Amino acid sequence: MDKDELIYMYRQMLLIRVFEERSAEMYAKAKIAGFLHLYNGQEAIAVGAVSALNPDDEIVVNYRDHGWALARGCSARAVMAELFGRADGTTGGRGGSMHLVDVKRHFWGGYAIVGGHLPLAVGLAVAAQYLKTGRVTLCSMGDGSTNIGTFHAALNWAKLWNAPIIFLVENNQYAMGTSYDVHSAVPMLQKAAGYNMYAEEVDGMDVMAVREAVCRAAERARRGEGPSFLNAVTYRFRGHSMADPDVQRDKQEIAAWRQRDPIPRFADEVLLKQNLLTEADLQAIRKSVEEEVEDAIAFADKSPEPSLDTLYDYIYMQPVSNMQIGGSLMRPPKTIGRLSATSNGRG
Amino acid sequence: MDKDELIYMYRQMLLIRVFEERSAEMYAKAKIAGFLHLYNGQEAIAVGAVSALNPDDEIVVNYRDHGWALARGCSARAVMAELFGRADGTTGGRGGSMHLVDVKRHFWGGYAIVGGHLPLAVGLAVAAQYLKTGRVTLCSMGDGSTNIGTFHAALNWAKLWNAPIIFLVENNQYAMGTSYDVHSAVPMLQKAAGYNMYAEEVDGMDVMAVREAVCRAAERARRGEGPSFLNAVTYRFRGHSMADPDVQRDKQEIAAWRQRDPIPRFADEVLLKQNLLTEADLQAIRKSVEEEVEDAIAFADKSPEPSLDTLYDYIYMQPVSNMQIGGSLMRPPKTIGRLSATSNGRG
Amino acid sequence: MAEITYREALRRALREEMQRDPTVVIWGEDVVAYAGGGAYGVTAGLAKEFPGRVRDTPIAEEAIVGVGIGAAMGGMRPVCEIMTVNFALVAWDQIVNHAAKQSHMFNGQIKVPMVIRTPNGHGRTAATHSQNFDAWFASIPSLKVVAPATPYDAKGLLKSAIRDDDPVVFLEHLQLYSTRGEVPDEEYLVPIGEADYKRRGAHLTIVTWGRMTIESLKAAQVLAQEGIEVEIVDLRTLRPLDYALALESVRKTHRVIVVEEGWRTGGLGAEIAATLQEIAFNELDAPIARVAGLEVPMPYAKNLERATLPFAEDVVAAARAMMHNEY
Amino acid sequence: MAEITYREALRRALREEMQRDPTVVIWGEDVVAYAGGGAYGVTAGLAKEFPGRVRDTPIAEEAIVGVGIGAAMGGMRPVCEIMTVNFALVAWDQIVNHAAKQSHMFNGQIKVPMVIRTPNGHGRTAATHSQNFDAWFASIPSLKVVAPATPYDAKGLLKSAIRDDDPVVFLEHLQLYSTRGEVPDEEYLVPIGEADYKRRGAHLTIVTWGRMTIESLKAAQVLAQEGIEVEIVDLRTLRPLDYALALESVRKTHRVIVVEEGWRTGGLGAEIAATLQEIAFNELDAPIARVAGLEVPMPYAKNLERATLPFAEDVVAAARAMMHNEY
Ligand SMILES: Cc1ncc(C[n+]2csc(CCOP(=O)(O)OP(=O)(O)O)c2C)c(N)n1
Ligand SMILES: Cc1ncc(C[n+]2csc(CCOP(=O)(O)OP(=O)(O)O)c2C)c(N)n1
Ligand SMILES: [Mg+2]
Ligand SMILES: [Mg+2]
Repeated sequence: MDKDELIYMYRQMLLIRVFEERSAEMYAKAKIAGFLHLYNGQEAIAVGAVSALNPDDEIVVNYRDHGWALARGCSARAVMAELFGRADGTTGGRGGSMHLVDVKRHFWGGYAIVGGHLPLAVGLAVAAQYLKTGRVTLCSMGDGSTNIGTFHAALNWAKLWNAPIIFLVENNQYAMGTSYDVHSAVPMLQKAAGYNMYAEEVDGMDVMAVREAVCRAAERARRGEGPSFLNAVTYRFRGHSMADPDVQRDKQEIAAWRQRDPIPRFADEVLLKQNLLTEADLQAIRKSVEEEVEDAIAFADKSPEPSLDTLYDYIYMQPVSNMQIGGSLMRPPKTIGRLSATSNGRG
Repeated sequence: MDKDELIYMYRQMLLIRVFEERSAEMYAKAKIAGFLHLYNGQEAIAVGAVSALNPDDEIVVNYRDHGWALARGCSARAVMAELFGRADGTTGGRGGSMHLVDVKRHFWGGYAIVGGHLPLAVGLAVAAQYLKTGRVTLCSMGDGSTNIGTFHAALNWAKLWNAPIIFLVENNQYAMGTSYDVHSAVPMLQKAAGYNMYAEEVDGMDVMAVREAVCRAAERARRGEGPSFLNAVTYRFRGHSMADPDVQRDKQEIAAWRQRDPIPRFADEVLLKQNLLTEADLQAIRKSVEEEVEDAIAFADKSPEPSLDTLYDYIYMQPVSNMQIGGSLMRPPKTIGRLSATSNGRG
Repeated sequence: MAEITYREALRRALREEMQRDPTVVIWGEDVVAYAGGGAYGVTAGLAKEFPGRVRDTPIAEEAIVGVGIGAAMGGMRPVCEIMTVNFALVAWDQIVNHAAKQSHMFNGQIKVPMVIRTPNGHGRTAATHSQNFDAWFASIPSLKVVAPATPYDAKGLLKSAIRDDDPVVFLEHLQLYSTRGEVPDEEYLVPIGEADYKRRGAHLTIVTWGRMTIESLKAAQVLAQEGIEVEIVDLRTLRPLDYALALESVRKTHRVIVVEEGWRTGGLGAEIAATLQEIAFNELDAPIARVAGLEVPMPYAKNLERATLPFAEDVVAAARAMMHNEY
Repeated sequence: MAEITYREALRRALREEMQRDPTVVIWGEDVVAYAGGGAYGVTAGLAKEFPGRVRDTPIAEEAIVGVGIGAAMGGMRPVCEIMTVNFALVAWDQIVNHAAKQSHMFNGQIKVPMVIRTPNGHGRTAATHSQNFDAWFASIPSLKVVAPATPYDAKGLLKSAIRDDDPVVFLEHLQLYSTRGEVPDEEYLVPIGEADYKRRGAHLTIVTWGRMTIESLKAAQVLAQEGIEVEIVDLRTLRPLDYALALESVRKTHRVIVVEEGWRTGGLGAEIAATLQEIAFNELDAPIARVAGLEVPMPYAKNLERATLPFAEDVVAAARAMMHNEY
């Protein structure tokens, strides 16, 4: 592999890490509100997977999506502005943290209903198949999302129609506070057996391993061999979201997993070992990443709030002529009382 | 096994068969309306399964439920009256063909949303476990029902909580017109693998085989070994419902399966072979069964329509005092216009 | 101009749009296999005519809708059939939280040009198979919802729905499939969002849609013989609601009955009544009345089903009561 | 009598009923594990106090509700928690076609004494996590639906709901969990199906429930300073609706505003307005007005969220407009 690409992957992982740490601070400062699900610990998955895919392959993920957006090349500025709920965010502040998107980059968004995006991903894959675009769809999900009905409906359908799709489980072993053994009846890989689906387990803390597994799965899909199921074993270093006091997980367990941090590991085991970089280079990368995130924060802070006038934009992509009649559907924000089409005062 | 029990099983299968044939005639005569899903061909499953269970084990099935109701001991009179939509039916004519029920007999009903009853059955099993009643729950479903989300959610839950339940697939290889290979990605038994669930395939045209398989599964459940999954391979001799012209299935396929008719087969291979009965005895049984069904039809025909006054009965099991206020919730049938609590004519 | 059935009108719309645009496909349970094409025969023959474009799916409505959404995002125009509207509840999250959220939440980056075709209706099929959720669909922002009453509207609206860039819930009706009406041979569209007078009259306005349009037309004939001339506004589109005709009519007749098939509480009739009384309060000579279904899980028994559903006779009774000031 | 939070009131109700009846259990996502008990802390401590009776479930709302229904059929009284009301859509078929069908369709042979607890609410959580389906729940025959606004009502209604033999949807509210109010130390019940005056006044009737009761109370204080005395009818139960108080109040004030949090079109406010104008037409001095949420998928941005949701200020504006005849 190309040296520059390896360094890029390292930088991307670090960018995600620093971005998340700074996001957490911004949340504490109330610059960010709502839910904020950080990606710390799981960086190798998004970065490894994206590096294995073509730029026009389709990606669909859940709400833990900052890492995916950044890995896919969305600017830290646009992502931070979105977290701030500002006009320059990836959806102009509408979706927030859980719904980053960049369709130009074939990043179809973060979704916040557990399992809800799986059928959508199958649909994207089926469209690629029907339209013969040659694109592969990658759909990531959490371990906790493998028990809901849509998981089954989607995987059966994907296998049945031989869809070019990769189901990638980011198995961080917890669904909020609920551990894997409390929510699932079988080891993760065995779930794929119910669909006779090609399956692999991969170390989710090893960016190269993830990359290679996704490569294999994507090649299968491109060869017309249908869907794959990848179980990327990982861990989140922080709570489920910023609202989570993280009292449930064992402190030693957390500490043990932190030992396997994918970022220093990649630096040590690949970049430094192969003499691709020096410690000084690493410092320089960190500095540039920190600057990039700092700039993103400054940018987000300056970005304006979305205009109230945009509230009804894209309610329909194809507006209907007389939506205003009756006044109910598109009332101006905060205007109540008298409707436009009132009586002629006969009474 | 007891001779009388074997003869009883034969008689029950025949009762179902004759009941269904006569029901079809009653449908043609417009005595029965709506959907009517006949059980012809699948009789060995309900009769074999019921014979394996205790009278207080719980049974939950889908809309193809006439056979189950009769096998469980509901009178042909009550079942036919229900199909006629009359006051003496199993639900007084409210549920019709798809919703037979007899809770006294621990027959919890037929359900008509594909897959919808599976979580309910798990709940019954969990209640038996929690309340330590020692009861096993049997939940039957069609092959086409194993692709919907609730299937997955229910089976995972059952395995996880080690519920005393038997999932029995009546695999007649079609979901309406859609054949198994068009709706499912894997062989039926493999679906159980996704839950690491004990599974068996059984000849659904062999009443003794069904009985034995259900016995084994029930014993497992009673020993605390949790859920089982049975794939009873069978065939329906008629269309999906009386509305189905049955143009999709191959005529030769149908003919071949009719050769395996579970009723003459049981007579030949067990009753006659073991000299438990003579041909004359079989004739006598048929005659008594025909009389029973004839009587059921006469009974149903004489049973009155449910009274309009009962329309709101059991809307709530625990009525609320002021439901009539506002008049909206319990308007008398066909009374429109003036509401009870009108104005005092101030205007 | 030929008289054809509502079913045939739908089929022609599907065929024409499939001929016109190769990205239009039909997915649903038994749209190919069962009885020649579709549980109610709407897609009959299309699988043969358009190989690979009409496909039977597993029974999994959450995926029928969800895969359709994804395919629409990816450049297709899927027409997804939900066998009856009752099963749409299995896909409810996909409809509300996915189909209807994409365009607005993602700020116009994603569009979902899909149609969800599904019939309302009943026919001794009992509680879980005789429901009407028109009001729920019609209350979901970002969805378009249509409910044609005639073959003409069915064809023209389905063609518009397939070409539309938004998700359209297309509500058909079991009791209408075999009704007949004139449909032009040449191509035409009925725009989404426009109500239609189905009858003119000076005494009383009926606002309705779907099967109840037909029942209201029957009622109007009876009432005409008694000298009561009813004006019938067929909404055709349930979201966004077009109040223009209803308002015009109310200003003329000063009396309104909203007629719908579903449960009264929370029905779309409530919305229409609430809005009309708000906008046209001083125009009303009587409170707005509603004719609707009784609020019970539908019983199978013939007499109970009949007592629960609204028919022309109920519209007649309500109109008489209103004209004789018995409100 | 102590001042406690709405959250604590709910927890006390759960604890008391679990002590009283061993068949009462709590199932839901993270009701044990997360942050000490429940995503919003309602079940904190109960798992320890009642071993084996509070259980974390897989994320599968269709099964949380469905298994709950079955367990209720089988003799238990499960209290099932759906983390927020948005996820109830995944279980929609189970709620509509199963929980609400059993007793009537099976002619009284089956009862389903279960409670589905779930919070409404928002808080910068965007489109799929800031919805309100009160009107949909309230339109389902055979369901009981409650939505308490105060700690007192929350405790009393939850105890009634758990003892009730019918399925009860119990709508809590994220923005109310930390609000405080007086709750007696001794046991009491609030009956299902009874509305409550939360304020008396002669000029204008507000009919509302849930969070909007609190907002309306705030609005009433402002309005009182302007000489507008508002009467607030808190419905508390949304199905079956108790119109008695609303009617009594309308006959006194002759003006009504219905205030709700959710989308206006198809909201429960429509039903209430439609019914009140029908029953009390001649009592009304002004059209019934509605204050409701704007009809968009909720945006995350602070200003857009704020613009979309109704607050006290909107109630004040609507009341002023009505009193000054600007309807
Ligand atoms: C249908 C649904 N139910 C519940 C939730 C609330 N919820 C959000 S994230 C989450 C846990 C998901 O865990 P997992 O799939 O393992 O993903 P992770 O957060 O660990 O990445 C839950 C229960 C939801 N968003 N959607
Ligand atoms: C959720 C849902 N979708 C669709 C239907 C319509 N439907 C009724 S029966 C049936 C086929 C079921 O096939 P299978 O499970 O194999 O049972 P069988 O009829 O063969 O016994 C379908 C599609 C339904 N009742 N519920
Ligand atoms: Mg997880
Ligand atoms: Mg079958």
